[in-house]
Amino acid sequence: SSPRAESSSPLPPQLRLRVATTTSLYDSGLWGYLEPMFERKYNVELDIMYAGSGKALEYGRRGDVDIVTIHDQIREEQFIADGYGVRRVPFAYNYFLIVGPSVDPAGIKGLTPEAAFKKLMETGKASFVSRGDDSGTHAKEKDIWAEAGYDYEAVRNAGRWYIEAGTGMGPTLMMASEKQAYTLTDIGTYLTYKGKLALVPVVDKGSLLLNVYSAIALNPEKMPQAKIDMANNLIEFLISPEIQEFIGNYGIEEYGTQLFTPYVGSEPE
Amino acid sequence: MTEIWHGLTKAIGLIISLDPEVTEIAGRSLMISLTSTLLTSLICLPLGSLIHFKQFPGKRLVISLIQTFFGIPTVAIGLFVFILFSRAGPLGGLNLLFTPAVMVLGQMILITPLLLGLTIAALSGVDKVIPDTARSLGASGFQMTIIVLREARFAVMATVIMGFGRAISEVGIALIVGGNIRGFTRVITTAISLETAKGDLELSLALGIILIFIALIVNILLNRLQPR
Amino acid sequence: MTEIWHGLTKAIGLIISLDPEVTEIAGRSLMISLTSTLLTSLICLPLGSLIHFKQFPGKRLVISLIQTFFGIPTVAIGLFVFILFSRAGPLGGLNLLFTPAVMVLGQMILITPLLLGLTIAALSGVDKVIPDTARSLGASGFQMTIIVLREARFAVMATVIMGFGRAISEVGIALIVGGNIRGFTRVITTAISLETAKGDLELSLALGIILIFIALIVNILLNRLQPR
Amino acid sequence: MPLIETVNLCQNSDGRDILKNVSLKVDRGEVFALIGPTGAGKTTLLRLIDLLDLPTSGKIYFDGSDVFESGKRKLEARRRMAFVLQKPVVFNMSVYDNIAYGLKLRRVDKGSIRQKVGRILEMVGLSTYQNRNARTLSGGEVQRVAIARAIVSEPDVLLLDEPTANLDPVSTAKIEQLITDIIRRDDTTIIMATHDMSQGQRLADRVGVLLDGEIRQTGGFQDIFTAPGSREVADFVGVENIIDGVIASNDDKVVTIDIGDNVIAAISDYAVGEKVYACIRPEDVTLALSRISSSARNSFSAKITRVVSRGQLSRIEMDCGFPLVALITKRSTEELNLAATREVYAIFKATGVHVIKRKSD
Amino acid sequence: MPLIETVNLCQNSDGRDILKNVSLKVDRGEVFALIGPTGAGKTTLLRLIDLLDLPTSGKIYFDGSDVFESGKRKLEARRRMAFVLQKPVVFNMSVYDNIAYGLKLRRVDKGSIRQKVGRILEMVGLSTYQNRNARTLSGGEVQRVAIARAIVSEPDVLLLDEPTANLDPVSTAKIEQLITDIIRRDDTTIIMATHDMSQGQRLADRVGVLLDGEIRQTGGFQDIFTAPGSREVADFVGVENIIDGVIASNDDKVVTIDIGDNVIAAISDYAVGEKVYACIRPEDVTLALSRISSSARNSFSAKITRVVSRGQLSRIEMDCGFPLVALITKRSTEELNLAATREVYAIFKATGVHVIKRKSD
Ligand SMILES: Nc1ncnc2c1ncn2[C@@H]1O[C@H](COP(=O)(O)OP(=O)(O)OP(=O)(O)O)[C@@H](O)[C@H]1O
Ligand SMILES: Nc1ncnc2c1ncn2[C@@H]1O[C@H](COP(=O)(O)OP(=O)(O)OP(=O)(O)O)[C@@H](O)[C@H]1O
Ligand SMILES: [Mg+2]
Ligand SMILES: [Mg+2]
Repeated sequence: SSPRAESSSPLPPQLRLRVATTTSLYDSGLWGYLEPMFERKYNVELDIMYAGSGKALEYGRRGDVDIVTIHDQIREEQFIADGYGVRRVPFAYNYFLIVGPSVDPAGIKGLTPEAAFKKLMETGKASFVSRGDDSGTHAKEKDIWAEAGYDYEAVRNAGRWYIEAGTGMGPTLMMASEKQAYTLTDIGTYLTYKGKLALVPVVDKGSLLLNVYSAIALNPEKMPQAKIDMANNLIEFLISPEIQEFIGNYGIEEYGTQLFTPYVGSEPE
Repeated sequence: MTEIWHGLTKAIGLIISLDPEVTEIAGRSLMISLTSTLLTSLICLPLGSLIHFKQFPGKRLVISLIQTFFGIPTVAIGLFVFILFSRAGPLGGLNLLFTPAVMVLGQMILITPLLLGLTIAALSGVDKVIPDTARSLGASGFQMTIIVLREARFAVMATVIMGFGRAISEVGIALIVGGNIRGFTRVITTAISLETAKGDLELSLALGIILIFIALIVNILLNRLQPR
Repeated sequence: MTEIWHGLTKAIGLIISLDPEVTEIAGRSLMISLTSTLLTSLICLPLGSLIHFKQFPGKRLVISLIQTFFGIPTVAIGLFVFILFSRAGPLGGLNLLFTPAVMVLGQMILITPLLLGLTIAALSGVDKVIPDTARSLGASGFQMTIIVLREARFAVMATVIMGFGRAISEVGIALIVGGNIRGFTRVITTAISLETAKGDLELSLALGIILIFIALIVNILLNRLQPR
Repeated sequence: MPLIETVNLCQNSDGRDILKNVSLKVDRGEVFALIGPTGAGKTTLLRLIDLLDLPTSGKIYFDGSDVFESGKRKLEARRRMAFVLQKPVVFNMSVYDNIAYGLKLRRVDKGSIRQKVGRILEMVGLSTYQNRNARTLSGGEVQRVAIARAIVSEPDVLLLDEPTANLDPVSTAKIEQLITDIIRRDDTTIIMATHDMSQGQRLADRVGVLLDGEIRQTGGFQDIFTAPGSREVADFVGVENIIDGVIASNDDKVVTIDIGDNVIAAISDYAVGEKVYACIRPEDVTLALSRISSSARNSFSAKITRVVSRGQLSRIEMDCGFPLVALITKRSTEELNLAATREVYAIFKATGVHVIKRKSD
Repeated sequence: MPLIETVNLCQNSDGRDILKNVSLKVDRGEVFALIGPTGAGKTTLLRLIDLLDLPTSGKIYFDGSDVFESGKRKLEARRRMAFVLQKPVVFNMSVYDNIAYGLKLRRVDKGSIRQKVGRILEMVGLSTYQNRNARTLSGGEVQRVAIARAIVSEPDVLLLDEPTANLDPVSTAKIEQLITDIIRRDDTTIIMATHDMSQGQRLADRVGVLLDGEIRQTGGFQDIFTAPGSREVADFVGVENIIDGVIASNDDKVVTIDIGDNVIAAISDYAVGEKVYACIRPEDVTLALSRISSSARNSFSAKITRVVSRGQLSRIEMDCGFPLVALITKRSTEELNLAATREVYAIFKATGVHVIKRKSD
């Protein structure tokens, strides 16, 4: 199943570039394809660490990686403001989904996300599973609650219907399916898990659901060991037309729908 | 290294202030792991003794298999139990997935080979004359088992403590079958993994230190139980 | 339950076809865990014996502490080692983070209390007359240790197997300090956790079964080493 | 009906025959001593009788019923017995708890336990040690605990494997007294393995000689002692003078045995020409400095080759043309001033010679 | 210079004094027997001498130097000794490997090991067992392995704790022969603890009586046997007749002792009025059916109360106004037809009475 198992002997550290990426980019398999392309092009060894956005940024702050690719705009900007990153380069986006049981017990199908959340809160019957892990997805969920006019602490204590799972996207989806609850998910993870889930998309429109992935190279002024040149190479690579096109087509064959929209040239409004 | 000191002071702070959330999580960890250890001990100490004392064909193989299952990854057990209890699974009707009960079960599966294997090892050290003496004085098979376990009490107690340690420190099962639901199935290890995912290394370390603290107290209490 | 059967057949398929990626990952798991078990055994069997035989103030406490650290969660060790070797940490300059070497180290820390504690437990079962006899025949402290370990060989071997099982099945350390880098630090357990996260439960189970298979082979080989 | 009967018991281990067709009957209230050299199989036999091991073949009847019928029957039978193992071990608990163990197993009530254990502690002289951990006891003390632990439950059958091997003479006497008391009071059946033949003599009604896994002879101690049935038994029971010969004449059971250069007079049924051993116990040989006239038919001039002290007795080794050993009191040794190279007369009665048929080989 | 010297050794455990100021000197080549009842502290003392335990206080000199100086010195000293423990255990390996163990520790080359072990296996009669796992041996066989294992390394000092406790008379004789050979050949120093006084007598040059943690008397076996220094020693060495009395007259060391209704003649230095014990060994008492004239000064008319058989001897308990025990041959018992209630005369010489001063208490 691997395109590159034979070239596994480790290279000396100076030829390695370390990337911390958010889980959804990794789990969707996108990096699995990009990695060998980049390595071949630049004759470098890419080490890809996947983690939640919070941890990926922590890797960056500690100087353990050279570049991060994540999806949490507010924290990304903070990261740069703190001087850890050089600049934020968006390279792909897609939309979050609210998924739930096909019978739609709360009757939120077709609503805007903030209206859907309002209804969930008001009826207080249909369960909702939250990532609860400060991930990018969780941050997005909090945004929606705020947009809907609720204080997040009030939501957390609203009742047994609001379940804080505290795990990754996959397990959260599995739990929502088991409990026949709603949840907020990125489209990539939802598609990979779809076969195992008794959940359908109920809300998939609304600018609030926008999910932008960007790359940030580590600031060599703060982290002298950071390999800024090669990191810039990777950023250039990501936003190069061929790769942008590749990203746009990635997964269509397998899932029958687009996973990521290329950012360059088709920036979301 | 500052994180480690911060973690330490944070742990002490959380313990002293009896932080309600931490207290609740720690209490749950303790309850679940004590229950699983106790139940598994009740099964495995006698069963291990039986395997030790009985001669039967394939005994060596059975022991090898038990020892092999020392090395089963928690995720595999977690998945297995998950599949068993999931809606589509054979025991889905029990509605036990994402409850503490099923976490206990998962931990029991995890530590069963451990307790069996170590019970057998503990008994292997006891002089053969001890069981003979017990039997010659009229002990039934069960009574003989009791006295031999008593003679090997140090090693038996180490076995139980070891099982508890394994249970309370594992995270794979708790995460997969418990789901780390706040206020219901969140235990210390799943909380640690959550805080790590969030990048809050200090809080993670603090929770780890609290876990060790709990283990120490349980250990001391269990050692008190041990007859001199 | 179908997932379990599929997992099983997939595991068999992967083993028979010698899937190159799985073979590579399995080989790495084996190498790393065997190395850590071997190194830790070399340290802990003699050290555990020393603790067992020496009388010193606070001995009970030391043993209690060792047993307590049975219960340290892998994530905590992982974080500790991570902080130590991360660039900002005191040993960051060694550039060992996210390498197999540091995974070995983490596993060694994990199984040290286990090997120490179980060595002491194993020796506690040996008749006191055995070490006396050895010394009376002229054995030095070290030679006495050897013969007593030899007499307790079943339990000692169980200890080592147990340590190996713990090392190869843990995931927290491997994930945190190894980073699960494909082709470099990915081992079976981290691969399982990735596949689980990706939702491929069958492949996860298959990898779990392969892990058990490896553990079984190691177990059989180690048992061969044991003198009759 | 014998209380314990073994029929053709065989035990085979690693291809060696440890016991060969052992058939024994021990009656209720009887005291039976198993004697035999090291490695003869005494312990193996006692373990089988206590149902600790399974024989390779053969049967054991306890009180008339086959004990191997069921596990429950085995436990019942075993609970009516008590076995003091050759290598006694104590449990890692107090002396009191060690002795009380068997009673607790039988759910005797606390009060009776206290009373019984108290009495037995008194009897074995360990009252002051009752709260000590038994692991700290000396070898002899452990042995006394083991005996106390076995007899406190008042078993029907007591199995003793070298019960006084670790004990000094004074303690041995005490334990023997204890055993005698038990025999008298409770009519307990006892089977004991012992190296100490005089102990066998003092305590046992009947003796079985176990050699090389086989019961070679059973009978009263005196019978075996004075009339061993075979050369091997004679050797083992300490008949040191065993002389090859051939019956030369038989005059109404008074025979003469041709032993080469000499002739020994004895009492025997064997016909002229039969190949025999003449067995003379060393203590049946008396020594004199001059050829005195006595009723003893056999008198040989001898030269002392060695004098060895054995407690209050002396062992005198002589050469009378054939080697001969005598056992006499130390006092006589001193009075007669016996020492190596001295010339004496060795005298023994015809009735003191036991004649065994030699197997032709 | 003694090879081994202990100075004021004390051992205290759980608040009990197990050894009290034991000072002993054993010379090179000497054979020293420690005798004492069960729990006296024999094992404890041997363990200290072999440096297995640390004494609470006191010193041990080995070949002139203080062994507690350093760990290395202890190991060196211990390597020159070998100790056969009272509870012998074998390692879970073959008989051959068990015996070879000490040689391997000393890095003796393989060829020599094979040769030495082979010879010793022959000597203890276990050649055919060399490849058996030693755990399957019988009690006596284990004891022989333990002895073989100790002596194969040809130690300067051999410590033996009840070396023949598990052995039958024939094996005992063999082991004693082995020990005698070692003494002769290698000039080995031996310290042995034994219950078997006759063994002490046969093998030892000198005996120490250990009672209750104290060395009460040391000396030649005969001295201690016939002239015990205190009542306790007398008791222990089997002087069964110990009679309270007061010196009534002293005529040039021939004394008369007033024992109440009777008077005993004895030889002693004590002055008139001294409170003493008169000790008479049972075997020094002879019995007669009529008052015969003899040189023996003491002759009492007695009534037999009990006759107990002790191997080839009989123990006759009598009442002469005071209790008296005699040990005579079984033969004499039969000839004199002795039995309870019979009236006899008990006769013993004045020189057969050993007088010990009574402690005033
Ligand atoms: N598992 C075994 N395999 C082979 N031989 C064995 C085994 N167990 C015992 N034996 C042998 O059987 C013989 C009888 O052993 P047993 O212990 O019954 O002797 P014993 O008469 O009690 O001797 P002792 O007086 O020395 O105690 C011994 O020679 C012993 O070595
Ligand atoms: N740890 C201990 N605590 C208390 N008393 C002890 C301890 N160890 C030994 N003793 C006692 O010390 C005494 C001497 O023991 P030791 O083993 O030296 O006796 P021994 O002369 O060898 O007796 P035996 O002939 O029975 O072997 C015994 O009464 C024993 O109970
Ligand atoms: Mg035996
Ligand atoms: Mg002793």
